[in-house]
Amino acid sequence: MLEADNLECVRGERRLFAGIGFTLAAGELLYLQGKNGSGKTSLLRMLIGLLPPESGTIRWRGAAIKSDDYRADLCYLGHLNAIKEELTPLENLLAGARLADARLSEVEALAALEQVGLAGREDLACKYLSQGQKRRVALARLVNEKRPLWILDEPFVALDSAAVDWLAGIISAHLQRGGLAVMTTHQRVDIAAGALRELRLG
Amino acid sequence: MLEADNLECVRGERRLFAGIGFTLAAGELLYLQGKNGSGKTSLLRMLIGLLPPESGTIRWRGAAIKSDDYRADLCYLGHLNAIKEELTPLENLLAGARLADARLSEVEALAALEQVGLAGREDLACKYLSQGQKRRVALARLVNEKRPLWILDEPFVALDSAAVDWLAGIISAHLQRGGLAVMTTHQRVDIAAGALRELRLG
Amino acid sequence: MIHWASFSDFLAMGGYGLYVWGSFGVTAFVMAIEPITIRRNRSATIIRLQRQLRAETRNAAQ
Amino acid sequence: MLTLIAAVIKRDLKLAMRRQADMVSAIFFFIIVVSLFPLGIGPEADLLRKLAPGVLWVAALLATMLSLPRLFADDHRDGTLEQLALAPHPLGLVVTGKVIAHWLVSGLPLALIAPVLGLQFDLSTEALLAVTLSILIGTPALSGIGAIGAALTLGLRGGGVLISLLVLPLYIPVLIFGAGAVDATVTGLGGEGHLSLLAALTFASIGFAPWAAAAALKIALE
Amino acid sequence: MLTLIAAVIKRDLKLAMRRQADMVSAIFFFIIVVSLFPLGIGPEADLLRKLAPGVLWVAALLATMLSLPRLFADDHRDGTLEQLALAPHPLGLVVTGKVIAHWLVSGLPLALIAPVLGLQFDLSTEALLAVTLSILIGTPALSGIGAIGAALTLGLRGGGVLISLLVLPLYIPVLIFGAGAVDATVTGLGGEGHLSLLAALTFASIGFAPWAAAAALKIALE
Amino acid sequence: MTDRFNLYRFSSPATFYPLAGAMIPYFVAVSALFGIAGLWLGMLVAPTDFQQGEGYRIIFIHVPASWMSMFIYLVMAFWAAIGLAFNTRLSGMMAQALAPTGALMAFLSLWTGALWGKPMWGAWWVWDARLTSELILLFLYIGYMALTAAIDDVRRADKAGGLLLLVGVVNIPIIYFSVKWWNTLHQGSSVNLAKSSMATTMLWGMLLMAMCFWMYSIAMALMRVRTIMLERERHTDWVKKLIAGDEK
Ligand code: HEM
Ligand SMILES: Nc1ncnc2c1ncn2[C@@H]1O[C@H](COP(=O)(O)OP(=O)(O)OP(=O)(O)O)[C@@H](O)[C@H]1O
Ligand SMILES: Nc1ncnc2c1ncn2[C@@H]1O[C@H](COP(=O)(O)OP(=O)(O)OP(=O)(O)O)[C@@H](O)[C@H]1O
Ligand SMILES: [Mg+2]
Ligand SMILES: [Mg+2]
Repeated sequence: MLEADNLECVRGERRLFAGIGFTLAAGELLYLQGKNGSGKTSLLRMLIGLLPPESGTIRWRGAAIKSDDYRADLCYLGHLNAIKEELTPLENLLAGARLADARLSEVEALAALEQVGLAGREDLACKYLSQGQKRRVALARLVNEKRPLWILDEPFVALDSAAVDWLAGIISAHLQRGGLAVMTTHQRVDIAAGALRELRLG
Repeated sequence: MLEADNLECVRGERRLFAGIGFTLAAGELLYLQGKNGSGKTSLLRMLIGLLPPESGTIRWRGAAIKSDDYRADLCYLGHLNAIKEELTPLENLLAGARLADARLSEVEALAALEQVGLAGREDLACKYLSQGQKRRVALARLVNEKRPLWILDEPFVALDSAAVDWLAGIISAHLQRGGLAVMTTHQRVDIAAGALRELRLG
Repeated sequence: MIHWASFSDFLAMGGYGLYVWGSFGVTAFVMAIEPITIRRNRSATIIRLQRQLRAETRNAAQ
Repeated sequence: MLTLIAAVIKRDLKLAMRRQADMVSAIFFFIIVVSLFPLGIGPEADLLRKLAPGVLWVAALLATMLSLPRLFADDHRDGTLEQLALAPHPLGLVVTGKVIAHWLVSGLPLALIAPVLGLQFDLSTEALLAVTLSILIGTPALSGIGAIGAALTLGLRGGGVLISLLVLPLYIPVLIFGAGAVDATVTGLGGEGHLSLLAALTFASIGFAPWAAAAALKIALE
Repeated sequence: MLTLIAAVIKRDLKLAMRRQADMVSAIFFFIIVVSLFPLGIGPEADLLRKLAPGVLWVAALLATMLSLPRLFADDHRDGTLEQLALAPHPLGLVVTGKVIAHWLVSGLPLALIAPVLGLQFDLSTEALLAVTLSILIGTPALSGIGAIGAALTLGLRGGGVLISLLVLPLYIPVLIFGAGAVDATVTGLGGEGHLSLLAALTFASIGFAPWAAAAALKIALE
Repeated sequence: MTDRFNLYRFSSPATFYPLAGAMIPYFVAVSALFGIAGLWLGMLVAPTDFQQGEGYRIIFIHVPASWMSMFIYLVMAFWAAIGLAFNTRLSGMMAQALAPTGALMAFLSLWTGALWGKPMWGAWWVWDARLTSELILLFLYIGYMALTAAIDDVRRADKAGGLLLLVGVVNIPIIYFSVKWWNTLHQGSSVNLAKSSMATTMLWGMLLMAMCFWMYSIAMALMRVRTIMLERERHTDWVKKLIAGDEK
């Protein structure tokens, strides 16, 4: 469903990679590896359409990715958490869903927060949360996420081991439902997937 | 040399921990563990004197830590990198040393950057660096760090495995020289130390 | 001993009635409102705290 | 489409409320700047009356402008902007919502407080009315144009002041027509002409600016 | 001690240079605000001459104030401020350095450009000199007092405008003496009295403000 | 614990809360008494001013409000200093409880002054040094309230607010001496113990009203501080016990 062909990335005057390509089908996980600075984040930003590749093409269900339809199928989680420090976890989750055109009731949101271990902190402004708790708020989005393509940039950062296991489970479930995922991480985490493809940069 | 006695931490209305105490002697590593939000960062901020404890005392070489002398012995590395995005890694390192009253020549700084794998990026503004490279700039400070007490908050975050090994080596060397270190991390990393004390919060 | 000849004289304040009574009126109003808002605030706070306390004890019981 | 815009407005207003300071402080900035001028210039009533339209409008313009850097900066810094750009609807709509919220927080209150400040300058009732109307009609244009500036300077750390640099020249027509409307009323020429020009500016910029700003945001995100 | 202050100044100036925009844009803001007034008020030369001291001073004050939020915010966000607070010397010294750097970037250029702008208002040579001198002497006080406001509002997201609220009341004496000095010169009364008061304010605030700001920073870091 | 009279005991909220509750009615009553006496003297007995006619009677509010606006600020600054020096919990609460009343007094001073200025000077507002500095005082109050409201952590809010109060206290002498330093429209000081330029009844009316305002401010501050205490100490046992029993 997701095909990348002959991608080339140039940042500044440095060619980070060239000739990168892959195809990913339903239920498959692409595990992107590489040293710090090898271009993993850059590749992900190409996949979500925010960074135009120097050359090469990316297609989703056979069509180029420059359309609203593609974005409706896409869920991206970057280095940054995309949460508002002034809002509470609950408000963040609801506002995020509303802005992404996803339906999410308050009950579902509360259940999601409980699942990520933030019960009792739903009404505390996010600026008071610990590093790992902030990351958990960002991850709570994934609990009710039904869109098929997940692109996750180092999702395990700052999480304790219980949360790492939980997240691995969520990703597995997504893949089992026939979803696709592209992921980077420096920690070795085992995820049950239809097929695990690895791509090494640099 | 570092003694904490009966520390209590209250954030907002939540008592995170109470009755925490430890002593740490030269060459020893204190490995702070706990779930996300259990108060590790808060404890470290008490140790560096930025967060007054609700009750309890902290002493360094027998004296309370509210003095310039203590700060002259202390090196802290937090969740945030403390680097300026507009400056280059080299400038960041030199400016940081000058403001911390440490002597660091340009040659030494360049060698340190090379050691953390940033050779060739010394003159690129930090905003262009990848997540892991930014962390490496922050860590480059440790290369020439001679102060006895290191307090490191999740130093391994965002690093690839080569960098993790390098950092573990640097910390071991510091302990072997008779330094002390207090550290948190969710990743299991092996560090050779005179004695490894563990403290679990929450 | 009383300075005013009649009540209407008193109200007129020698032609300055608007200004004098404007000052006194607003002052009286403000000084009446302030304690009322404080009381309101206080009972609202107490009710909220009681609710929180009940929720807490309920949670602790569970 | 309207529900989306409403959702954006609701979120931004909630954020503004949460930051408490935000809601009142654009007004207070306005009040303080307006009050500064008599201090710098001296207390002659005649002189002050002549100054009033200019001072009120310049202050309104500055108060609006000061809150511009935060229009997108927070969303950018914490990654929300990326998420908005990835949502399956045109970014221009989201920006429209943000512009409206910005006006509700930083433009509307100015129009409401302006007549009170006008009293300090000893203005007549019609002049006060003209001040209120012109600020009411003109400030949406300021928010719209400002959004373009805020988007263009996003992520450039010099931001705050750079915005002023980009946006002020574009604000000048608004300023001239706005102050002109008040002036014309005071001198008895009738301010309707100026006001309708102002309305035209506002419609044009509310319709057009969000899409320009959205384009600028996409560039900033690359 | 002096080497530390020098190191801070050097770093901050380098950062300002690197952000390019910063260096020029305080000046441009000043220029634009000063030039807006004739637009808002109309071109009568007599009126403008009377306005000039007030307008120049208000504009200088606003230009300085606009750059305040960034004084500590960047250092706070990226963790540098923690490191500075942990360095083995009093934080007040570091803040002194930052205040001086702030003045060099946002106060000094204003004094240099002010006489040129004064020409637009048809001021005499002595008046121009008085403008330059008063801004030169007065702006360090603005930077110093501003540092306190910036430190107090650090980390509060409503920041930018809250600073104005806290700082402007304290700026008013500077404004009154500054504009007063120019006014006194224009009317032939001699501005020395005002200027020496201004100098006193500057010395007091440069000496005292950094320590108050340092205390506020420690609170913000808790 | 000790038999000695212990000052710290009274600065502990648990002791201060009931004490404040008991004192409020007295302050209210005393304030009302002073108010009635002052109004009777000032509004009914005092003679017409030979320059200002009956309009001068605004003085019976204007001057007490102006004095209180400055005095309350000084008291807040005093509490702030105590709080920063000794880290007592009560001081921050007192400062926060006083601020709205102080702002109100500053507002009343401005309002009554403006209403007075129109007939006397022909303008609601002039940019005179005293008037301006009183306006600054109002802004300082508002700034203090905005700052403390913007910081959610109460201890940090107290410290930051306290610092602001101490910095802003320079404004008080400026207001007070502004009439001396600048030659302005506003009237100079006329209350002089040795030789007063006012009729005795006027002077007494004014002083009684000032006492009334003073007692009123204390009562308001005490009422407000009780709410603040409940809010801040809601996790202590004494508040829990109090709230559980208080079914009102
Ligand atoms: C908004 C306008 C005004 C403000 C902000 C203001 C402010 C003040 C302040 C702060 C004081 C107390 C300072 C002191 O006792 O030395 C005061 C006292 C006084 N004010 Fe005003 N005032 C205003 C208008 C007026 C007007 C229009 C008049 C009368 C024409 C007036 C007459 C007085 C008098 C007689 C005192 C008592 C002075 C004394 O006995 O010490 N004020 N005012
Ligand atoms: N303007 C530029 N000039 C030179 N090199 C640049 C420029 N901009 C970016 N780069 C380089 O591009 C790379 C960006 O890497 P990217 O963020 O994609 O890495 P990554 O694989 O995600 O690393 P990490 O594991 O640390 O997150 C970095 O090596 C950086 O140095
Ligand atoms: N105002 C507040 N009210 C309630 N809880 C608060 C408040 N401020 C902070 N907290 C709580 O204090 C804790 C702070 O934890 P801290 O940052 O020390 O955790 P940590 O152990 O470093 O976690 P991590 O592994 O995620 O970095 C969090 O659980 C947070 O929810
Ligand atoms: Mg990356
Ligand atoms: Mg932590």
